[in-house]
Amino acid sequence: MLTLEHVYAGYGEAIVIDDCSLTMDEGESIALLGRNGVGKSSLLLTVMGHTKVHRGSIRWCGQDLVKVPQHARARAGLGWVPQEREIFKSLTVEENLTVTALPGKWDLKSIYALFPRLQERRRNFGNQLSGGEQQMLAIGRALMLNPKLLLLDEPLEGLAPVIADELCVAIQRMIRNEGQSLILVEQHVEQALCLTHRAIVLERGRVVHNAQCPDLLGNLSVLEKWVGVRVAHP
Amino acid sequence: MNAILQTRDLWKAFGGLIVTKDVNLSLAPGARHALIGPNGAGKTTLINQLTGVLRPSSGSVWLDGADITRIPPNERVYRGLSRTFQINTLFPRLTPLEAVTNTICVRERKRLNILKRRFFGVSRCSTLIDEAYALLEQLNLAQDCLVETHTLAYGKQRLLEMALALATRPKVLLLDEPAAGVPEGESDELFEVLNTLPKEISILLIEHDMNLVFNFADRITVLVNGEELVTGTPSEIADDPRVREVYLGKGH
Amino acid sequence: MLSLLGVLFDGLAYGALLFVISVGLSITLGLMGFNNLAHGVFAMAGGYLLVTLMSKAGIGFLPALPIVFCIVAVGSLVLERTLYRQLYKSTPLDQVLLSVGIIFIATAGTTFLWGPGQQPVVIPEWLSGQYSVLGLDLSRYRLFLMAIVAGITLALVFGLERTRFGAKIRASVDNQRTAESMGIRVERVFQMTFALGSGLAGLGGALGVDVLGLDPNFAIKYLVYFLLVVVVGGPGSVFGTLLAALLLGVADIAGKYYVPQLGAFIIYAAMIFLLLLFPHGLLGRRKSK
Amino acid sequence: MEKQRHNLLTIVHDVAVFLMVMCGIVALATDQAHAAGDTIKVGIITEMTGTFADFGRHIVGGAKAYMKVNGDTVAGKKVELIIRDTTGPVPDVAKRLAQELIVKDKVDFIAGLGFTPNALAIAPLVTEAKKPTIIMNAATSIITTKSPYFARVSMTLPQVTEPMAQWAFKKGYRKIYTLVADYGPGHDAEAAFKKAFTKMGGEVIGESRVPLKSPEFGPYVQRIKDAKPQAVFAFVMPGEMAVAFMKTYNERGLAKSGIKLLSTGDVMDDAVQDALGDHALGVISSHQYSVAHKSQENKNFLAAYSKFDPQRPNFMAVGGYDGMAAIYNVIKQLNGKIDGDKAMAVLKGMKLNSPRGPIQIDAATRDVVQNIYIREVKKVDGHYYNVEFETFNAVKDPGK
Amino acid sequence: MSDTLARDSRHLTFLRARERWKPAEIAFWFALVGVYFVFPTNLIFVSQILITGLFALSLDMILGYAGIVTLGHAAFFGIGAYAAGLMAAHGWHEPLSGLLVAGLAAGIAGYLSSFLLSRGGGDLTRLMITLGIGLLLFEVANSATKYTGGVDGLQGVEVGKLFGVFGFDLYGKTAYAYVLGIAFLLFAFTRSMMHSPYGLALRSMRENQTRALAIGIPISACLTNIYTIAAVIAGIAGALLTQTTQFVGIDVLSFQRSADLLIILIIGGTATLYGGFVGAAVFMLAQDRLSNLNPQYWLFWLGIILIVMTLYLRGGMLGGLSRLADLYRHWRNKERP
Repeated sequence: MLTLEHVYAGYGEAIVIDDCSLTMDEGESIALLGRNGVGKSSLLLTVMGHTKVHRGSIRWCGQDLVKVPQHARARAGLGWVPQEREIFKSLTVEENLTVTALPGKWDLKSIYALFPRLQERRRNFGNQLSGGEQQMLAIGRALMLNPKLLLLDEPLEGLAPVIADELCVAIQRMIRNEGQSLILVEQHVEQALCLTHRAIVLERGRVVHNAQCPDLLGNLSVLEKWVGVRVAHP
Repeated sequence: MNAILQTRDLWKAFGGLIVTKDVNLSLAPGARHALIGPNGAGKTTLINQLTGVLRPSSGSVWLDGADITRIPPNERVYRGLSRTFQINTLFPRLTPLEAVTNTICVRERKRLNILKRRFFGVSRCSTLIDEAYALLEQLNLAQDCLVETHTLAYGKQRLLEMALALATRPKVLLLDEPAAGVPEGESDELFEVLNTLPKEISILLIEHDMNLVFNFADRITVLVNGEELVTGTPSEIADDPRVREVYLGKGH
Repeated sequence: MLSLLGVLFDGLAYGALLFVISVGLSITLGLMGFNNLAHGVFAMAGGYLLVTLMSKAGIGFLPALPIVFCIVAVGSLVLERTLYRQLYKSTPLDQVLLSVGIIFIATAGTTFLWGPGQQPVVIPEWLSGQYSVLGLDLSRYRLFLMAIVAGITLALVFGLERTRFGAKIRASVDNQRTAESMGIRVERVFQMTFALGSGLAGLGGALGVDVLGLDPNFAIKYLVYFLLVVVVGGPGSVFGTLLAALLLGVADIAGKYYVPQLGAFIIYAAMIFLLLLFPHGLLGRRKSK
Repeated sequence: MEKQRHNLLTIVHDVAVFLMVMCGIVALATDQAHAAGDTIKVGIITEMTGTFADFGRHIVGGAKAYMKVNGDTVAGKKVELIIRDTTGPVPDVAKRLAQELIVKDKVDFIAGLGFTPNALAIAPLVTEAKKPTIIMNAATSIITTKSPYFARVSMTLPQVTEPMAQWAFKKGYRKIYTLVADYGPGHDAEAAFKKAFTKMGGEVIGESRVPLKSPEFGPYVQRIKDAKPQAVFAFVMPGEMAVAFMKTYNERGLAKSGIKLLSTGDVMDDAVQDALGDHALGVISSHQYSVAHKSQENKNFLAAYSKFDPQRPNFMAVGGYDGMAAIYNVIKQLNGKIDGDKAMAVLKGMKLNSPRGPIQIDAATRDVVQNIYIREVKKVDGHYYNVEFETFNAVKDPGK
Repeated sequence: MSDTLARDSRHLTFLRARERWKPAEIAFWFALVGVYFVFPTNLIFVSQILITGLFALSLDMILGYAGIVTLGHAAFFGIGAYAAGLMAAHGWHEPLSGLLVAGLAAGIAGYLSSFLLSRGGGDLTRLMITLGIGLLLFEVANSATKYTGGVDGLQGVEVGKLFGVFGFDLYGKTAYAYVLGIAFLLFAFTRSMMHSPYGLALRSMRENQTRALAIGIPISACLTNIYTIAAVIAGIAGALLTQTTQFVGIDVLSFQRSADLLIILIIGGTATLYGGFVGAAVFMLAQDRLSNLNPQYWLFWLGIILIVMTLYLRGGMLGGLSRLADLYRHWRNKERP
């Protein structure tokens, strides 16, 4: 469904995605791991067209994605949940959900069923929400596009554990019950691994490890090398 | 205490949002100190309070034994506190030579007489220009010092970031992700330069690249949610379970 | 007491006029961030259209107003496509220069077509004169203006706050990048916004003819007033523009009534004072990335 | 390599600057004086663009109308107009234009001058160059005292204001409020009216000065209404200021509450009458010219003017017309040999049959002496006119 | 690169070359001297171009070098013009001291008003504040008819002989020499300042304020400083206009003058030192020529020029030309690999 081949991308002259290749199929869910600043978010931004692609190709459902204008990517089936959530602050919760909605199985009702809190606060403005609610809203907003692929950028970051758990359940439901394809960027490695099928580890803008999640969960020391604080050499 | 740079109970809140919580940072002279932490931990806000762009809600910042909390940013530079930026913050239409010479002239402004400062061409300050050139040479920028900055390769621009900070002759240097955005091939030059920085300069390094942090720093502070989680030597930090939790997620 | 009320009414009515001619600029400047000094050109186009429609086509004052709005809005799209769009990402200075160029061309063009003189406009009988309410004389046209302002404010607020298109505008302004990624064609939205702002300018120009007069220099003559209201109000905020217009209107009228010696100074002094107090405008929104 | 590149860049840059200078020089050179033949050149300095483009349009239209009626040749010489644009009351430009007309174009007469500062600024120049200069519009009293080579065919403000005050007193008005635009001419009108009116025993019970850039007359008119005078004397700039004032005056029902509006003819400008529409009906004004003036000369003028301009002319156009008449007269008398002092001698005491009626240039002050008419705005055949109903004969400028 | 000495001095040579007067610059000023002899009938026009150019140079200092957009710069021009005019009208006829006083008066006004600008707010807020100050000042001059003559202008300005020897004549010869001399002196002053360490600091400030602050440049003090100097020069330009015209019209304070000036500078090119002079020449010549051809509609052509300029010739005349030079350079490099 999505294929990246030797992509070099970045902001202006700065290169943050450095020769990155990966493939994913429909129905698959991938955890994108790696330390801060290795280019995980930038990879999602690249898929959404917000970086400058210097070289390489990105194909999406058989079409060359680099040439697709940014606004058409949502219609093409990409749903993005930005890291900073980027809720439209002068729109109400409900407007945030409906303003860009596309027809499909996800509608207001099913979103409210997934996140009952949003229904309670549907008249509130984006900037009046707590962090967790904003996160739910950002996910809900992306789901309302009925995307073939959902890109989640650190959805659990900075949330209280209770809320994070609630979100995890929701994400799990999407994957297990709805068969939603998604890429999950996450700092909380273990949780991410429990949720998704496959994991990819990024280091300095390139893929350095690629494995099925259960395998990795059984062998965390591999992860320690790429994700942990300790460094391989003394 | 003979710390060169110190914060005392530094606290900063934007409205209800607390971004810096009782931070007590202390750099010994000649220190190689790294500041790490997940995204949104408040590292940039902390830097901005150190350089004076933001004023803390409470607490104080001390440089070389003097309270500089209420001193404007440019005066802090004059007193020896200098920084680099995570995203290149340069003078695109100045040549590196002009940019560094400018920095040195600003530093020496009180020693230049008014004629030299105001009415004679820059080229009259030949000793200062020589110093600028020497510095550029030291940072491998001499070859490119006469073209406009915006035409330089990205890695070279990162080096110029460093050159501008060094040209102020800092006592304390704040390096904000010096390797950010530098592609693999160009980063060696940068690390080399970092390792040759003179020992008299104390350095506070903010960096995500753990290779760099653990190779470079003798002390590390981990910042989480605006709070100092732990400070220690690299090996202490690597073994600290709380740090592992922050970086690897819970359940470890 | 009566004179105080009278002054207050006059001030509010004057504010209403300022609002009508400026609100379109508030939208293009505040929402789209384009320094369109040629706002007055669209207002002037509105005025001349009204005069022409009424005298040549024999259309009445009231039915002419919506026609003016539509024609100016559509006409502005042509300019948006050919000229404005190319400078969306440019420096303010370039935008200023472009719009000044447009002003010059419009001024010369209007002189060529209509001559340099004042254009007569005859407002219908039922709008001229005054109502006397409890000893207070209220101008009918001013009342009409105030009603229109209330209408425009409500329509704008409703349009911006309650419709999907309004939500798209707000989303695009809040965060262009995310809006784009959620499938909003920001470019198209801005085009419509531009047309809306220009259409409102045209409408304001048409409504203002009776009070402000109309000649080829209209665009440059009242430029200062448009900018004054919009900048003080905080670009992009309909309520801010309304508040600023009413505040400046009342200050100006009250000043001229009670201290006529200072007549010309008050509005400028009030502007400088307000801008020093509120550098981003009364209800200004800071642009997010 | 680097150095070479840099050098090249500077050389190209230098060449560019140099070319620019050359272009400038060529541009300067292109307008060196045209070969002078058997022509008399009249340089008209007036406003052709900007807010006051109307001034130039009328003045030039009037001048051309005179040439249309009387032919462009006089005493065997062809008369040529050279029109220069001051863009508005910008004295430094006016002075430069006058200097260029004198030294480069070598004109025989200077004419036009819509604004007082423009006229004042060129006074020393025309004195030094001894160029007869016909003021076709500017209306401040002192202008003619600033150069012995100035002669005026337009009017002065006190000249038209005083008859208004006299008429008002005669009609029984005793309490009058004055409202003027807050600029030099406004202040002059205010002073002239007040002086004449109080001398006779009337009383000015209130004065207002309105800023030039004020679209809103509400508070000023309200003050008048509150002061309850018998009449209000108003002097504002013609154009949108007059329109705005009239509208507010009517809207607030001052006419209905019996407050009569008196004004000078500048405010009741013929050219904007139709823009004023019904608002101006019944306004009394004093002035030297009305389009509705009944005379053969005026008919000729109107017929000729309509060839250049579909819109109505006004007193400025008549100024242009009479100014050309004066110039033609001088050329005739001097038989085509123009000399500054002789020309001035001819101008002094010259009598002309103008579209406005008989006028004369005062031999002592070189200022115009003319009939001032009291008029009322009436609707005739669907158009609005200042209809004259009383005449003050041969009024001199009382300011001197 | 074996010769260390040659390599080491290369950077110094580079900086010196930047500061040296280029042949074209010298030609520029000599050409202006030449105008005196070649076009004796155009001297007033050229001196007015020079005055406007000088005025534009002062705007360039704050717009081009310090990055402040202003629409009220005529305020300082006007203050200078009136200061010189009032002195001359009240018995002090010596021209040079008139210039000094005018510069001083404008400088004080500039210094005081600079504090209104250092407040927060964006370009637009600054634009409106400067505009407001300009308009207020205009109204003051208009109302104070007793002192300024209001819209009729200040009369009785009599300027004495320059150095007690050269009177101001009809052909404007003395005026031209006087204006050219003063313009050159002030230009040389500005030029040397812009090439000094101070000028370098200003340039860096415009390029990037954040970094300028981070290398220790006291930004607000610098802004106040340059704003004051620019006001002084604008004031002197105003005084020159007064002295050569021997009259002060209220238009010296008008919004029109500020707005035209901005257009002139942008046409010429900002931050180039010569942009103001080139822009003034182009603008005023175009105005003069076009309005002679077709007085009513010359604005139309000016409008076309402005639009074409913003779309295809950013950076003004000089900017466009240097881009042409870039193209040429590019082409040359391709020709000879």
